Amino acid sequence: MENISVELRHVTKAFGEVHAVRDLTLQVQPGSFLTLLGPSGCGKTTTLRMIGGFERPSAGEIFILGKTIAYESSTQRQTNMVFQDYALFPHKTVGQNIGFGLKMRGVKKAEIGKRVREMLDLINLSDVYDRMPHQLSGGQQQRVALARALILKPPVLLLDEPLGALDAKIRKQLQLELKQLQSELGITFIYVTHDQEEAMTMSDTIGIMNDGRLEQLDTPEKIYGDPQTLFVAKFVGECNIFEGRIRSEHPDIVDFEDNRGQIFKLKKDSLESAPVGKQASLVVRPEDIQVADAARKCVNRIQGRVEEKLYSGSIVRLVVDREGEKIMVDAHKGIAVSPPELIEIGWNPDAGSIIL
Amino acid sequence: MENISVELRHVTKAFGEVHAVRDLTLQVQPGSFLTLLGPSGCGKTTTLRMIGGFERPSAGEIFILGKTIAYESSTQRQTNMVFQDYALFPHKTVGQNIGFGLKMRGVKKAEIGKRVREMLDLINLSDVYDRMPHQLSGGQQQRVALARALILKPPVLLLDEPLGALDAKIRKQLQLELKQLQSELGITFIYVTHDQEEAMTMSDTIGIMNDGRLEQLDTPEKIYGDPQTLFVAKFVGECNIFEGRIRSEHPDIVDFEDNRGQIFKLKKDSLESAPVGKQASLVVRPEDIQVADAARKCVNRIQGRVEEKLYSGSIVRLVVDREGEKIMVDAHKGIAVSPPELIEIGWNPDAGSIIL
Amino acid sequence: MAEQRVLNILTWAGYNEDRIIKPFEEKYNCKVNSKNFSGDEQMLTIWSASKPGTWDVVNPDGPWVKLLATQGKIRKLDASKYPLEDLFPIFQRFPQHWEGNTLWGVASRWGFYGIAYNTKYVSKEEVKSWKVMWDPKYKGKVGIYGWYLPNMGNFGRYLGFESPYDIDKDQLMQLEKKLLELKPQVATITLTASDLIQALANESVWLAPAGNWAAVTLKEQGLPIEHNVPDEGAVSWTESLCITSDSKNPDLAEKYLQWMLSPEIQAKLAWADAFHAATPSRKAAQFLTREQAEMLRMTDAGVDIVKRVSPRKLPKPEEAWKDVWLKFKGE
Amino acid sequence: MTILNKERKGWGDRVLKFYIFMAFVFLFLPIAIIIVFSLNSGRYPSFPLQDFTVKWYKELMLDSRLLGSVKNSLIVAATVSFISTVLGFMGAYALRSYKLKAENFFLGFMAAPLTVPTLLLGLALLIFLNSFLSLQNSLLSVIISHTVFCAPFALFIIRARLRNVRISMEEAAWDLGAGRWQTVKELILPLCAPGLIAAALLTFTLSFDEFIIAWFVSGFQPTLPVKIWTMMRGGIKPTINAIGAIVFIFSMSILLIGEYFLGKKTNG
Amino acid sequence: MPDQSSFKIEKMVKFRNFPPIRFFVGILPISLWEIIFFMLPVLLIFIVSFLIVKELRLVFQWTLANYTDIFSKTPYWVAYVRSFRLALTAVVLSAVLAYPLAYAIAFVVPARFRRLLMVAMILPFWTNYLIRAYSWQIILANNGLFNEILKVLNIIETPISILYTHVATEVGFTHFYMVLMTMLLYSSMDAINRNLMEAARDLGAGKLRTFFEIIFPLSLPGLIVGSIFVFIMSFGDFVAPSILGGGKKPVFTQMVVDEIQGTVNLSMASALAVIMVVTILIVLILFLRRVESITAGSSTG
Ligand SMILES: Nc1ncnc2c1ncn2[C@@H]1O[C@H](COP(=O)(O)OP(=O)(O)OP(=O)(O)O)[C@@H](O)[C@H]1O
Ligand SMILES: Nc1ncnc2c1ncn2[C@@H]1O[C@H](COP(=O)(O)OP(=O)(O)OP(=O)(O)O)[C@@H](O)[C@H]1O
Ligand SMILES: [Mg+2]
Ligand SMILES: [Mg+2]
Repeated sequence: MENISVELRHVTKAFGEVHAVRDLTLQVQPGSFLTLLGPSGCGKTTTLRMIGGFERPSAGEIFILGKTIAYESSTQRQTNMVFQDYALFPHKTVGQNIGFGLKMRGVKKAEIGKRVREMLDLINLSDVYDRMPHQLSGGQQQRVALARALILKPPVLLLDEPLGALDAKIRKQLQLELKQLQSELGITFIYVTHDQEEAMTMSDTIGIMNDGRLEQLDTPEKIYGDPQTLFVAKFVGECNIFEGRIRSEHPDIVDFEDNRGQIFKLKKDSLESAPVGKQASLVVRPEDIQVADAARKCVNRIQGRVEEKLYSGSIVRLVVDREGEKIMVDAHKGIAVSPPELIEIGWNPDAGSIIL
Repeated sequence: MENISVELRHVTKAFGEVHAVRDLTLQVQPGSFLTLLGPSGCGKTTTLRMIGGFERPSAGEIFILGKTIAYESSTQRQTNMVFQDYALFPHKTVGQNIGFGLKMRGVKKAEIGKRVREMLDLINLSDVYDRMPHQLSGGQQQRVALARALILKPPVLLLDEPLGALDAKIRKQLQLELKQLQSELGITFIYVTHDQEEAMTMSDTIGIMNDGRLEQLDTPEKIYGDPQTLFVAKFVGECNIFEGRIRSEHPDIVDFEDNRGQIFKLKKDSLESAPVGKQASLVVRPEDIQVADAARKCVNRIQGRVEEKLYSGSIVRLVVDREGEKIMVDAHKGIAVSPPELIEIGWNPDAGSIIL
Repeated sequence: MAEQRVLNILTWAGYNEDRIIKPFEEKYNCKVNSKNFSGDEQMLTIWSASKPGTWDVVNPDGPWVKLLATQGKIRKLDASKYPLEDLFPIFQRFPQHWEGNTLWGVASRWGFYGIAYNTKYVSKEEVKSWKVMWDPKYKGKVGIYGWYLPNMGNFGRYLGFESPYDIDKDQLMQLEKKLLELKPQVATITLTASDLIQALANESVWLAPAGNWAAVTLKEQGLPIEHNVPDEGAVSWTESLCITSDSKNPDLAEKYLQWMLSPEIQAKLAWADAFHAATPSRKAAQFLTREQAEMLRMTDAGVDIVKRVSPRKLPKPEEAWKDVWLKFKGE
Repeated sequence: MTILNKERKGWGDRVLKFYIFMAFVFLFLPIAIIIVFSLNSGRYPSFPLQDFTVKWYKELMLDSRLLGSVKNSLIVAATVSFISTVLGFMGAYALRSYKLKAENFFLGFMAAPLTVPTLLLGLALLIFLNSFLSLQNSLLSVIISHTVFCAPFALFIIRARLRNVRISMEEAAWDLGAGRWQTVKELILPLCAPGLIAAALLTFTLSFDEFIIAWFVSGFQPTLPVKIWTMMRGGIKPTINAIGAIVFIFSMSILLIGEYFLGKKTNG
Repeated sequence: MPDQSSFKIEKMVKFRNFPPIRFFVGILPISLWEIIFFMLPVLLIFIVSFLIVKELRLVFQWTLANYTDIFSKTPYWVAYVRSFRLALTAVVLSAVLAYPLAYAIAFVVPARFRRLLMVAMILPFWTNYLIRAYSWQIILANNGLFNEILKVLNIIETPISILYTHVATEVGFTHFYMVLMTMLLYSSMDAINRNLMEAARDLGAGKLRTFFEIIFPLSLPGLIVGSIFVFIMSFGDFVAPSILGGGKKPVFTQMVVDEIQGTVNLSMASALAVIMVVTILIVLILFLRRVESITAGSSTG
């Protein structure tokens, strides 16, 4: 128990008829960075709120640093939260808002002033100390909300889309600051974001939620490269999905036969057992698929006709038609294919993953 | 005047000491999609609010469909707004919130019910018709706020980060829906977002704001490919900037000499005149820089040592050190270079742009 | 200051005014606590809700004295201790206070009812009879003080009942009929006597059955208000001072009674701030101006009025009277 | 601020401002009359006016009992207002944090003291306080009795205001380590200040003005209204007007002076 | 470890997380106060209402006589209905008069004057109720200020009778209850988020619609509490009906007052009071139930 920062055991939360969270079990290591990711309304905020002690689970238990949550006493709190709607105190200035937690801890006035100004510098808002929250822009308010929780450096910090209203520049900057603070101080972060890139680059662990359930809890690489469910595969990044069944099993490799009878070879990877004959899906990311020359060196190959070629930034997205089945492929923008060329595409066994 | 939907002339807005918007002049064509982009607190919301008639400019004039704004009467409104903080009516159900505008226009009850349900389907929230706003998640509330404005199909729609709280999936979907509605109905959209990709893919025109000023108003391609100011260049996407001066001017090409004395050739493009000898900056996007074999074919070339190689999705970011100067390069993840290799990178005259 | 003694008195308004109490307090080095009531019933309520021993002196109306005596709530007085000979003869052996040779209380203030009228609108001739109340001329100009006892007594006299509180069922029916006929004439039925005075003062009411003190108080201000006892007679009232049987300071109480009967104080009481009304002391008149004494009928001739009026008493059966009043009020 | 605040040039706003003016005329009219007649030599307030005089004020100053009753009233009203607002706030705040099943019943129970005629309540309290609690008739009795109907009053007022304070504010404070009391002090009290002020003012007013219950239970320390009530047996006397005038002018001056300095402070 | 049963907490609104200790700390003081100093004394009244008074003394003899008496005498019922009508009128009048006032103070008057106006408004009521009532008499009497002014302006020749009718009663009621109502309404309106008004305007609501759709519903809690107070207080008042209304058409409380003051029938008075309290409470609880469900949504923002 000692080295678990936050633990949820079979936690369920119902609001009347609506089940916001269902049977959620979860462990977070101290000092680690967990991101909850999922579609709007899937229960992320509710989960955070339960960990923060604002909602009592309808069933299940929650432990923080080995102890159940004390819903009553607020002085001994182990968590702090950045609220999705900021919840700034409308009658207090920015400075008072940020310094509130310190004041509650009895820190001296001068000290509070100093630390608040430091925080304001950190969030690039040095000159709003005396403004009221309603005199700030949306993004400025969000930063104040972030600063207000951050200044307390609690063992566990809960962040509900703390950077959602910010532009890319300041967002990047704050991501770095947050990450740095987190590892320096060994704070456990539980983070909610809609920005997949943010989730991927910042988190130690990502939990993908769907309709109140935790679909997969894993490292970012695993979530992306080895999704456990179709939902995860589709939700994180884009992917091509081939339906089919397991044909045979080898020590390291699995043979997968798609519905058209073509056989693809795949690394076994995370699959513990691959019951031969079982229905399964094969997931391949667009950027894992090689084209033209490179494709010819691949183990799994498909013929198809280039149907569309879409530029976006530094890459080019090809939509390849395999007799009715559309396959998305990402290539470098210098690639020399164009519709309606017939091409070969392919990928190696370590690129695809199988979902049972 | 007839074919200008929204026009701002030298509009300034000051809140006491704070100048939120400074001398903003802007014209929006009917049926076009204008996105305002800029750092947090730069005055986007204030601009929208002035167009919506919620704030009176401290100076300057605003015309909508050729008429000045009637701050008084709200019945003849030409605009509708999606508020950054949603401003949902807490005492009305979701259905009543969305149907509010129609009710104000005297639409029949049955008709309102029908159209509200259509909107709810559009925003993927069919089953919350009778809920109160506080029973929704953040993203759900945002969608309701969007639906509430959208249902009215006004000549001018003002959207203040209408998709900011949504995950990538539903966001993409709604982007498509919005774009489609906009072109179908010929609505003028004035849109605020922090998502650059969103801005790039959806807008006809992008206005980049900074500290209350409009830095550049242009098509997405121009904004990205031909920034007029350093601020724009840095704010939109990432870029490498070389400081130097114009060396000489040719019919189509300009010679730029950086501070180290190396000369780069560039297409003249939007530069009307390039006064020889003038201080200038050269901007090159990381993805426009070629590496290895491809680089050798380029007109402008630089030697450098690979310092870092960062994977992110389908691309790889190289940080190349040119004797102290860091240059970012994006390449396809299959590229076969790794630190601390010495490589050549390069770009062609049409890839860079000069900012005076 | 050693142990300051305390006297608690429960009285009508006037008895505790500074001018009267202050010198008493100084003279006997004591403290007088007082509470005013505005009806005997109220007094009883307060009294019975208070802890025994709270009150030393109470101030009921005449008819209540013997009732209180039978209930054992007040103590006998020693007649020799009081300057009864200073009083007008009629009050010296006042029947409501004496039971054989036992004295239960002393008269302290008195008055009588009649018609208070505004001379601008009502002539002296008209008010010779209660009949004027029913005169259509004065529709909506009659004021009534909302207490059943004096009013029903007065109108009883109008109907010719010599002793208006001892009437039979038939007579009560007659009274009821008369009362109901009066209702349309009425402008207001007031909660307190001061409201009636107010109504007379602002001319919302031109005539009203009222105590003489009401008219006196108004007349003093130069308002055109006069008072007359109709030929049919009217009702009178007396206030009495009694000492409670559980008094903790009976001797101080006795001093207070003596004090209140002293001519000078009687004059002050007669011309009290709260309102002006006659006191039974004949000697008090010398401390008043002639006009004052005459207005209050504190003269040998004036006091004769008492013979023409009936004392206000408790009726029997009370319930029936109240029912009649309820009908009149709620009509 | 917003444009809504800038639209004030509209005629609608002018009408409303005029309405405020008229409303205040209506509210202050009786006071004006009181002041006028306190300076009028006539014993009975009726038109036409008689000579100007300050004799009623002089008389008033000599009446120590009257001044004593003003003091009693101030003590009672201030205490009642304080206790009621505190009790009412505690109750309203508790109701907010826990959804009582029998909430309506509870609220009905709270409203009940207001429904009993004061005369009867006064009598019942008199008997009860004297015989069951053997509380001597005193100011304490008046304070207790007035609080009986003032506390629910405060509860309702504060509850109505508290409903408009978002719960997420409280959650945030709690999250930042504020204890129960600190949350109340830092957040709830400032945010529901208008409700608290209204409650304090109204309960003060109710208590300061109440005379029936006070008459029953006040014993030998009459409050001002009780004193006035007994003084009025013979009709109202201009000294009473003088008290009214003094109370009004005094409180109004305090308000204006206080406002002047507060305004200065916030502007500076 | 929390036991499973403590998780059946759905009945609690927000803060369902906190066991009710705090709740009791808040609710008990006021409840105890009311139980000890209100319930018990009133229980006395209730008991007394089943006794009778003979010779001015309570007799311990259980009876329903008082109640049968009341039910059989029409004057009581006439008075009851009259009280009800007057109280309802007072509610409507004070609401109608107070609403624009509260609205104007909350939305038209600059912020720095608001507090001043709110406090100034209450000051006239620190002078005694009775004095104020007599003041109204001076204004409303036949030879009073109001009639004199009308005469001078040549609007009327003979004075209009206002004093000693229930019109005057309503003037007296409205004077104070309007202020009460204004304070409650203001405290509700002040809390309305102004963004919502902008949003409503944006969606095409005119000032009037914005008012009815947004401001009015959100100010309902104040209006309701105000109405309850005004109703109860005007129902229970007997000073204005007596001094201004004239007492010719007595209201119910005047009947009760009479029973105590004029005729000292304590048990009858108690019975009358019991009837009054019970009916008001029933009306109130029914009313609250409806209203709470209507305004439930506006509670959290
Ligand atoms: N009422 C006000 N008083 C003072 N300053 C204000 C007020 N409202 C906005 N500002 C300031 O004006 C500037 C512009 O604000 P605005 O809300 O337009 O920014 P924005 O571009 O919408 O930012 P964001 O992306 O964070 O929402 C900000 O610096 C803000 O602090
Ligand atoms: N008080 C409530 N009553 C009823 N349903 C609720 C309540 N609060 C939340 N819900 C529902 O519970 C579900 C989960 O809500 P939650 O706020 O946890 O979502 P979320 O994952 O944070 O979504 P978002 O990304 O949009 O903020 C949603 O479907 C929401 O509608
Ligand atoms: Mg959420
Ligand atoms: Mg904004």
